[in-house]
Amino acid sequence: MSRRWDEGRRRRAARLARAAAVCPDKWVDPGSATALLEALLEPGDRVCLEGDNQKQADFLARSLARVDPARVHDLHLVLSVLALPEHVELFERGVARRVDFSFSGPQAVRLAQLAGSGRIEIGAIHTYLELYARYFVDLTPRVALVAAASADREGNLYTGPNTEETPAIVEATAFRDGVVVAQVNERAERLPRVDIPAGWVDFVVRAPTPSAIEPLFTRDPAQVSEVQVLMAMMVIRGIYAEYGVDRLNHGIGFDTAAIELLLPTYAEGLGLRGKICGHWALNPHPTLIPAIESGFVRSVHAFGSELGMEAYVAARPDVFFTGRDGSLRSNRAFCQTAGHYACDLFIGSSLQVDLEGNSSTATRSRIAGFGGAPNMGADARGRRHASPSWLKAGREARSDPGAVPRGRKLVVQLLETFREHMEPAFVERLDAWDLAGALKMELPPVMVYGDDVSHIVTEEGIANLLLCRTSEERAQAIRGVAGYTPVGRGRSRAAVENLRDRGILRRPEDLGIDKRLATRDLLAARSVRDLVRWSGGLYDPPRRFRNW
Amino acid sequence: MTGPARSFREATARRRLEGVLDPGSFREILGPAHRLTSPHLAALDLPVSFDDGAVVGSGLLGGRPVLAAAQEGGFMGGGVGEVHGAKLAGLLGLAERQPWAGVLLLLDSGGVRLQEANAGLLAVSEVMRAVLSARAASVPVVALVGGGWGCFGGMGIVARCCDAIAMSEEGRLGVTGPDVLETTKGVEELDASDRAAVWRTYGGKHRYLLGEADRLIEDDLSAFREAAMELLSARRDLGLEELEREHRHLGRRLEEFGGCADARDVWRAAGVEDPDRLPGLEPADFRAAVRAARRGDR
Amino acid sequence: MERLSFDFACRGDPAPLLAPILVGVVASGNLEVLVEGGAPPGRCRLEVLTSARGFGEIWEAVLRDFATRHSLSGLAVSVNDAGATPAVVSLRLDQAVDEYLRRP
Amino acid sequence: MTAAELLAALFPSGHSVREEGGLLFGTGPAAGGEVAVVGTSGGLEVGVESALALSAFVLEVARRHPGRPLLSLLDSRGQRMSRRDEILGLAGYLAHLSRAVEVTRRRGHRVIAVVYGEASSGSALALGFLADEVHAVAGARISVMNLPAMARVTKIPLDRLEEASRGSPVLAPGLESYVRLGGVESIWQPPFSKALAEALARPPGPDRRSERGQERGGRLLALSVRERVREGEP
Repeated sequence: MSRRWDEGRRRRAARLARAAAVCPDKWVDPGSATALLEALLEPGDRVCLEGDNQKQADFLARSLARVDPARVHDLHLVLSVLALPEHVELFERGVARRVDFSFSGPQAVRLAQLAGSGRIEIGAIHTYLELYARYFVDLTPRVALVAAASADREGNLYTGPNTEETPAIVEATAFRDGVVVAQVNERAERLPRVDIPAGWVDFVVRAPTPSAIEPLFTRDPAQVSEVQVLMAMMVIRGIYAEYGVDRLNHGIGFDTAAIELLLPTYAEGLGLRGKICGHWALNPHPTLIPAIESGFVRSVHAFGSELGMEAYVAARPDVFFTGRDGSLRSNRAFCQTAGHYACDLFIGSSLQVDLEGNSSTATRSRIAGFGGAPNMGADARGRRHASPSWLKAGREARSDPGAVPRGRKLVVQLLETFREHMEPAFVERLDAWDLAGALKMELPPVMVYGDDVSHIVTEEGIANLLLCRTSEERAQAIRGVAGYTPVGRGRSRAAVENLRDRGILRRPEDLGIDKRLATRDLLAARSVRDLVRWSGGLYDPPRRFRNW
Repeated sequence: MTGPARSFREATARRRLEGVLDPGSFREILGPAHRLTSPHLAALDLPVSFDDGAVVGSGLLGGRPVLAAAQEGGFMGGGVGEVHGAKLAGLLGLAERQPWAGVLLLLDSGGVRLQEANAGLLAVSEVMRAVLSARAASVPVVALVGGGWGCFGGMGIVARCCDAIAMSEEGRLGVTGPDVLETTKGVEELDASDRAAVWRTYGGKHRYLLGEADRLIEDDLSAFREAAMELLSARRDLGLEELEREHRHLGRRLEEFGGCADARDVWRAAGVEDPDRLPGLEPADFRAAVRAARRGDR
Repeated sequence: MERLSFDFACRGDPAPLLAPILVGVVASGNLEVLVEGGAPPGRCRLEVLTSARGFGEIWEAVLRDFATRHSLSGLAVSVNDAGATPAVVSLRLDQAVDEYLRRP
Repeated sequence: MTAAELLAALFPSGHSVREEGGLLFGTGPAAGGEVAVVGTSGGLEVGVESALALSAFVLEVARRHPGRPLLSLLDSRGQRMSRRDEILGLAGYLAHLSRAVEVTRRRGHRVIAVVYGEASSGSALALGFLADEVHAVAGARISVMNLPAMARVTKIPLDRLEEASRGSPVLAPGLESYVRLGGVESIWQPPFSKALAEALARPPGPDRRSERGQERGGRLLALSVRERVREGEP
């Protein structure tokens, strides 16, 4: 009995044969897209529908949502961001049954409802890197539906600045006998550059409308508050300067935007240019423009792009990774890797933090997922190269002076003690436990685990958790920056004063910060218009961010 | 580079007055310690403000004695309620009583404060009559429009009742604001979230080009101060001949631009080359670019 | 709306009687603070009108810390609040007292 | 009440007022001579063209008929709401109309307004409320916005607004509210010709609406605040 070793190829050939009846050519008529998918797909297939943080294969998602559920059903969807209404519709119509994903964004509430009613099976919620990793192990797609900017006659793909995760998906699918279908915005005679070679792509369809991209990383400086300015001053003085942080990633939010906008002013005044914030794993945040223009930033590798930043990025090739055509080349998988292994610091915000320093963005009624923050917001245990910042953090964390030296990543949680409507950000117990209980999840969805967190920064000060030696000390340090929340008011004044004496807790005045200087006047740009000015007119913000 | 040193738009009403008038010269009238808060907001269990969102007083501008009022856009969107409006009208009344060099109105308002609807509408009407009355008494009244709320509803009409208007490009002026327009007429009429379209329709640049705003300046307190000084000297006669001239001007505007569906069409029809670049220009470049096309001094 | 009143004992010389100062704006998540002289020496009176009900304990803690930070003897502080967080409240209170006392 | 009915009641012996596309122009006889009539009908929403036409008529009265009283008759749901009107600068056209009425008054013309239908917002401010005296006929409606719309915009629950508006002339839409607030001098009773003659006979004076609001208990702060500011009270 000899075993057949090419089942995958045979199945692929069978799919392509069925598809040929509908679409004889590699270029598919948009009107036949649904028929093509019905021909290609088999019940129970694992399908990757490209839904990145920004770029969405929205036309293919719509086409898939229209298939006949009698023919195509019980699909296993794998995608990183479940953001479109069509994604949810697939489950409501029975086209898909199971999902493995990473982040759900705008569909978080509907997703929780569907999961609660049993209409959707959630395999697992991943971080981005985990999910891409599983594409190459046990979640390899049979069919991948991806999005690109343009394609030529042969089917070479040009992704434009939003390459994002297309290479990871196509690599996993094409080299394991899967079928790759791409939607493109236009057909071109010559591509500016080839991001995916034609040989890895089976079908191309020109979408009637360009694929949807949201400007998710644009923060209007006009909305940065004085409290955020104060916290940014503390981060720059108490962490970036202190550790000499030169390689880093910023989460998205007004808190971190404030830091970016304080580099050319406050950090410059402290003489920190050239010493901090040189290398970034970061999307092209418009709020980074002033820091780039004033010479802080030496390099930026990006997960994806940002609407309006195209011309600016193209004009700054010494800073950004660009193709021969001049436009940005982003790559989410590589950038996540860079953020994990090659950055000394991650700083981000969160909705809730408990007394162990665990943080979560989950609430009872939403399944928001993780995205990439945990990849960045975790100590890289596999890291072996040293840097001053990494070594210093490692020294602080080591209680036994005789132990083998090793470094630590700085993982900073930056948040105000109260959110809007007086919701306390510090809690005894994360809402994530309730969500896990209600949906019978195996783990409460924790964004960043407390033992990975090195510092917590609030308007009250900085808690350095690396220096805490017991869980009791840690809890008091966290209470010490938790302000007037119930958690904060539960602190022991004596214990907190002791922590302050030891430099574990540092108030703004301990850092030499005059709170009265914490005004918006310190921001290098106070409006989107200012950002445009800094960019010399190269930044072209989306209309909704303009007031001119 | 950094942003403007002292943004008018970002400043509170009090800071705007301090920044526009000679340093240290502002003397508030009926200040916050009087606690003249709105009983109507209190009746609705809403927050009140000690000055009801209107700061009024006297000061010096380039050494000349002036009266000045500033609306606080942050409080109830600068909405005009009973007390708020009475303060503005009272200040304009004071203008007629002594030889003031003029009155500055730093307007930042969505119009009538809906929570005091009827009293607000009457208050706006009283402010309007008080502006015209002060002007009839030969006291120039100058409107400065550059706050975050712009100048809408009845206050848009009030602004245009003044002798002159200085606007920043961020400033907006109109009667029916973008949100009301979208809500009542649908998103096809105007998408209020399309800020480029909103500013084309109401913004300082368009108003300057049509000749409705007399100055188009940077969002900077000093720029507003300088404009206010110049405009105080540019009093317009409130007489029949002047109105007949204005009438011809407004009539020509309808003939010339009545068929335009978008401000860009107006700019093109006015003879601006490449109108699409206007929104991106800095105020000085913009003024130069539209020098010939601007529909002159009204 | 909820009205809260506090009267704290304060150390130090009474503050000078100067013209009142108003800082801040009653906008969502923000507040205005009116500082006046003329309260009895050794006392500081604070009046709060807030749109967020049920946070009296937090207000008391925030204001008590504020009174400890500054010498407020003889001052009356009045607040109109539209749901500001303690961070913003503290910042605004500090600005107001600073402005009252540091005037030319 | 329609414009024709009102005009017939105002001028029992006839008049020459034309009603064209929601605008009223013409003259009618009154005790002391001809009265110029200008106004709107059918709830006309006043846009740039109407505002300019109304202004033209008012300026003409001022130029050609010195001293002739101006009677403005108002039935208008407010300003016309459109992007085109805003692009063309409706605020300027309404302000122009306001200035025209004001200048006419200052040149010695008596200005009387009568609200006989609706009155709201921009058009009320520019045409009606600038008169020496504003009167109304029974059944006229003056408002800024109806309560359901106000509830949507202010995000105050409708039942709370309805409750608050009971007994509150500040909030409750309607003619009675404006009488109590002093915005409407009186509600005319027939015969209107007599009411008009009496109004025309009274001497002109300054804006007394806040005094009226105080006397009638509708606005208890406007007058005193205005006076205290006018006195320059620190």
